[in-house]
Amino acid sequence: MTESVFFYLLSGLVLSSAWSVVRNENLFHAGLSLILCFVGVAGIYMNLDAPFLGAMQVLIYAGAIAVLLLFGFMLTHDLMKARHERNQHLAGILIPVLMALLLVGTILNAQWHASSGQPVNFGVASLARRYMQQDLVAFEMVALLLLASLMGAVVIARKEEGSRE
Amino acid sequence: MDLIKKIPAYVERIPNGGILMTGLDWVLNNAKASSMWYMLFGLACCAIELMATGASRYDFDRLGMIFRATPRQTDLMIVAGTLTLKMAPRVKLLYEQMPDPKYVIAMGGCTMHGGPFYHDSYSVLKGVDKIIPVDIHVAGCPPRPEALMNGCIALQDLIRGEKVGRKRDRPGLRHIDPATNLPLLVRPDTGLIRPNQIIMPDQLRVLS
Amino acid sequence: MDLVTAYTGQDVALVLIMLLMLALILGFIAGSSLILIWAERKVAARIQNRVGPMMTGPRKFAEFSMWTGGLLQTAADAIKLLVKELIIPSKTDAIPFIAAPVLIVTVCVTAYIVIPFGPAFSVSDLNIGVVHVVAISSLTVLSIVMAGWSSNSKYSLLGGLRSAAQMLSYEIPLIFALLGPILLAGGLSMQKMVLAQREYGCWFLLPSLLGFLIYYVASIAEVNRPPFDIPEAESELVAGYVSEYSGMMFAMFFLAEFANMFLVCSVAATVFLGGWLVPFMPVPDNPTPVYILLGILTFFLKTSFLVFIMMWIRWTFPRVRPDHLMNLGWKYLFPLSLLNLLICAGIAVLKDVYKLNGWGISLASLGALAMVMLLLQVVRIPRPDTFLEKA
Amino acid sequence: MLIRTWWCALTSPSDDGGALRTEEFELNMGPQHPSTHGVLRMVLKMDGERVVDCDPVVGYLHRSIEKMAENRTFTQVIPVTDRLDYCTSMTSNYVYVLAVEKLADLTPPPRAEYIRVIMTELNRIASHLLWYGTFCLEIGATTPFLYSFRDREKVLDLFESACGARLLYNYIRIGGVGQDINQKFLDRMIEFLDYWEPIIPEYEALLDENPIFYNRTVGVGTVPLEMCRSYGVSGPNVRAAGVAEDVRRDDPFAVYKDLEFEIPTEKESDVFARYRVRMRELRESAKILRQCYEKIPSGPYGLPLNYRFKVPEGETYVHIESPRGDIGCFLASSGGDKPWRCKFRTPSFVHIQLFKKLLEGVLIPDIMAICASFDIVLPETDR
Amino acid sequence: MTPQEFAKHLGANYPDHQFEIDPLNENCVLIPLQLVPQCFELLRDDDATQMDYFDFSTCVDHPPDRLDLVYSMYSTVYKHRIQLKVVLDRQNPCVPTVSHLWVNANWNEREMYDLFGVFFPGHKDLRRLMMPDDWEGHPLRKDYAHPNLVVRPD
Repeated sequence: MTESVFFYLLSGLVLSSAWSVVRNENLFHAGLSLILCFVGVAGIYMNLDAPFLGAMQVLIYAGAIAVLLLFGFMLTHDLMKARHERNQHLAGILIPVLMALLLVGTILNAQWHASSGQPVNFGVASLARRYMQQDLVAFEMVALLLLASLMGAVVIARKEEGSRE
Repeated sequence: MDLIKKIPAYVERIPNGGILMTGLDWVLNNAKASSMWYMLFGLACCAIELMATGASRYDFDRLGMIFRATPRQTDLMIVAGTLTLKMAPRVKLLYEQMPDPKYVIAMGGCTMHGGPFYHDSYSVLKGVDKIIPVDIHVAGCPPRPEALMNGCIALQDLIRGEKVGRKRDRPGLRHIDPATNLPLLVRPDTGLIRPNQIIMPDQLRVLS
Repeated sequence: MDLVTAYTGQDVALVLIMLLMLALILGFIAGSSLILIWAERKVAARIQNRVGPMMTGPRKFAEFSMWTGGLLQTAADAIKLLVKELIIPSKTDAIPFIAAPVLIVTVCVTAYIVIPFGPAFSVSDLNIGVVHVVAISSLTVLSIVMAGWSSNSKYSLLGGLRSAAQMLSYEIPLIFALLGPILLAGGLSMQKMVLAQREYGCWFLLPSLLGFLIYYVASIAEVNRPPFDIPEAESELVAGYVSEYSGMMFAMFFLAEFANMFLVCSVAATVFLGGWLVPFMPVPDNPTPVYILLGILTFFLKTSFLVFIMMWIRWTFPRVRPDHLMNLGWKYLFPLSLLNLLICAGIAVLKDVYKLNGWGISLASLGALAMVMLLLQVVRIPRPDTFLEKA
Repeated sequence: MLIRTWWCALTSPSDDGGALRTEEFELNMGPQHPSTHGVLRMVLKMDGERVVDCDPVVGYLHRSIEKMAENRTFTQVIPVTDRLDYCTSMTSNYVYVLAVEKLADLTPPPRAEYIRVIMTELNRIASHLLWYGTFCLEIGATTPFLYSFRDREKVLDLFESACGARLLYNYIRIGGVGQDINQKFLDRMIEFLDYWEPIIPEYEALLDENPIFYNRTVGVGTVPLEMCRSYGVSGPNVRAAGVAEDVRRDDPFAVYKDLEFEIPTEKESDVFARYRVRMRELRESAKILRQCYEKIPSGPYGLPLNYRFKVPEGETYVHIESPRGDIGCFLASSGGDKPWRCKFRTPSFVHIQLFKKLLEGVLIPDIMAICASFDIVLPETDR
Repeated sequence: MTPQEFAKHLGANYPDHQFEIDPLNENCVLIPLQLVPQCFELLRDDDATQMDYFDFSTCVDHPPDRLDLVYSMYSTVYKHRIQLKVVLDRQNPCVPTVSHLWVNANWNEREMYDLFGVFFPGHKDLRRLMMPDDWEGHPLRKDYAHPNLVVRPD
């Protein structure tokens, strides 16, 4: 019973912080509520007793990506002070409605087969074995992609460094 | 905050409330007294003596006093050295940035009445207590480290004598001068100089 | 546990137990920080041949020896900070300003869950032990950035940005340094780590000595302690991101800094020095109370030894400049931690496939490391006087 | 409409070719600053971590010493010159007294000359120790500060036994010195030197072998020689640029003619070179003190002068070597018993002007290292 | 070079002006006001003198009408030092600046402007150095009076 209580609690947290990310005036607060949202999602993972995934979520999303996002907010020029005008009301309403229809449609007509009862032993070892054996190719592709993005970042930083000296 | 100020009065009426209050006083005062974090406000020669007091032979740390850089975390300001009129607004600003139970030790002759610079000096403020209320004056030019330690111990006794919730009476009383609605800032005993005789840089007037 | 479930349902008991455990950890942290802060001031005084706090605390200890004066000094500091006025400057943006100290203490408390104080004596032995500690402690960066940005002063903003950059860039060597022992232990949970060190025969310090050194240096940077304390560099940034905090909020930052230091040292002790393994005693299977006590004692001895070294380092080294710090972090620690991973992988393979004895392999790896160090001596870093003649 | 907003968001032309445009902001390293060399305020224009422009503001400790000197008799001015540079009040006393003696052409007895040299050299040791402590505090090492102050306390005990005061002595008087020093003082001085000279390598051991220290100081704040010349830099800072310039050698006053000591110089003139020059100067001062111990003659320690003696009309400029550089006193007298005009040429006043050009393009931690390496003291600058 | 040689050297370069030794200070040469920038430039650049080290420049105030301005220079090459004195009128003293020759003359002149009221045309940023910016009057003049200045009874 506590799992469902925690679940509703956490999903409430995630939804409210997501809402505040969108609607918040102050960009810094928006960044913080984004982090709160990530931590909420990590809580849901832990609640579904996948602790490794939850820890990874906290480490990667809340710990690194969101903080770099905050860096971006703080360092760029008067991003905080500028009042962003919000005149795309039409788009603002149209797209969420479409998304909602799509989601509800897929949820309704998907066949939910009940889980087979015995707990799936999804541990870190099986995850690692899967990486190294079945889908090794995908793993290497992701590594290449990350390398490319890293090099891109260095080039941009280097160019900016060069221009000032 | 003012609700807290009323509590001591109510507690006294409970049968042995007095004992409870004195116990609370003892604990709080001893804590405040034995861990005063001072903000070094080193202006001139007394700053060197203050550093010497903080060094190995006479050690401030034995009284539990650590040196904090920002005014926010300090509760004792040691004004060490000659205060000039150009520097006065900054001292006042820093004094106001300190959180509330704050004390001031004015170290050296210059902070009491201008010291050796009382005569023939146009730029020295004759006495720090003209702009901030001072609790302990340490005489000497510069005062010896033992004198400064003695001043700190005297301040600790002053703190131990306080009562929770009572308004603290401070030397260098401040009346409001009706003519210029400037705090009179004159010590009644010396009464040497009235404020309109001293031409303060006008930032000071804005601040005070 | 069963007593509680008798009265209430299964789940409510779980919540109650959790709250009890939380209170226990908070009490432990407060107690250990009190002693740690007092010990730091005494050790610093001893290094600088002056006398640390002497006036507070029981007087008869003070006469006994200089080392035991002023025991209640930190208690006095704490009570005084409680009574101080809390200043929230007007232009600061209040929510993150208040959330920052709260977050940093909660992060510290949650990270203590997995620390194995004794044989079966940890709050809850999650099977993702080490990763849990690292993941949670990556949130401290967030609280420092919040503190820096919201106190709306140039100094604290600079301090906040610098410390965020420092902690982010030192998390990576920290994690990689821990990978070595995880690989040897074959599991993430901390208790399993300690037990693995028992079967392995010797502490994980020997096979991954490089990992231990990198972990130790990276953890000093992670906890913002000198010589890497650029964020609150006294002489430059006027106490960095903490400069706007007063009273109890500052006390939380102060407490969190020491609790983090103890946390990081306890993880180092567990992973590298064999947490509660009493050095020369065979470990009985079902832990007798005597052995549990002995285990807890050795754990505390090892951690406090590491904490003492951190204090010692604090008062001897000058501060590192930010770009040298980043340089050290990325160009030296990170590649070395990869090398350490390689060494541990080699040892693990040797041990599993060829069933060699743990001691032999680790001594061999240490010999190899010594060889490398000798090679490095040839290319010596320029000493000052040689530098001058050359220039 | 949707596409347009999406497209312009992507391709918004930033003005300088896509480089990340950072906004300069002004940092006010205010007069109240934990670094301990007094009330110097530096208005810095920063671009991120680098300094773009620095404007030092002084005057927060202007105590109008020159105005006071005009309203006091010649002997009453001496305690005022004490407060001119409180780290080395002996040297500021000495330069004023030399100017008065040159105007009134009095020659102090030889014993007084030797006592004056002993006192100034002891004061130089105390000032360099103070500098070493605060310099290490700036770099971030807190322990050397405590070690140097522990030994400085011993020097201050010597001063206390000779002239009764720890910091501001009022000891060197016109025509001689305040009180005589007996053999017990000289023995205690030698005892201090024997204890202290083996400790100097200990100071250096703390920092020299330390890679963090010389990463932070080697090659930082280099002052080329012609910049030294045009700014009028003097003392250890110019000796660190490779020039053996010392007033005690170039135009020797008092008994420096018959004492032999050499002038330490370095080549790079960066923060590390200035640190090395001062460390070697400590050893030179100890050597001078030992020579004075043997050569000090006996005899009177001062000329009997009445309290309000008159100085004939005239102007003169005299300068001696203070631990910070070349301190000078321009004295004009109108024949009365009070100086007509007394101007002090102080080294810190000159060295602070260097910061405007030296601190461009420098990181924040280096600002403190460079300022501390010049050993500037604010009362000298503001007088 | 002794002050007399300096006076002869300057007299040779500027024949229509006479330079003599100041009676008060034997190491000082009196120079006329209109020669100030060229004369200093000559002393600095001429390889016979090479005065590359600027000591200080200050004023000596003689109340009724005279305000003397004393410069002091030193040559690190020949190791000789000379003082130069310019006599100004006290009401509105004005001397061309030498801060473009030696950089540390900049603050000396700012201090003289602040404390004596001497105006230096050609000086880049002439503002008060010692006193707060809104201070009236020039304190180091003999006839200066100020409420904060309590004169010491003799």
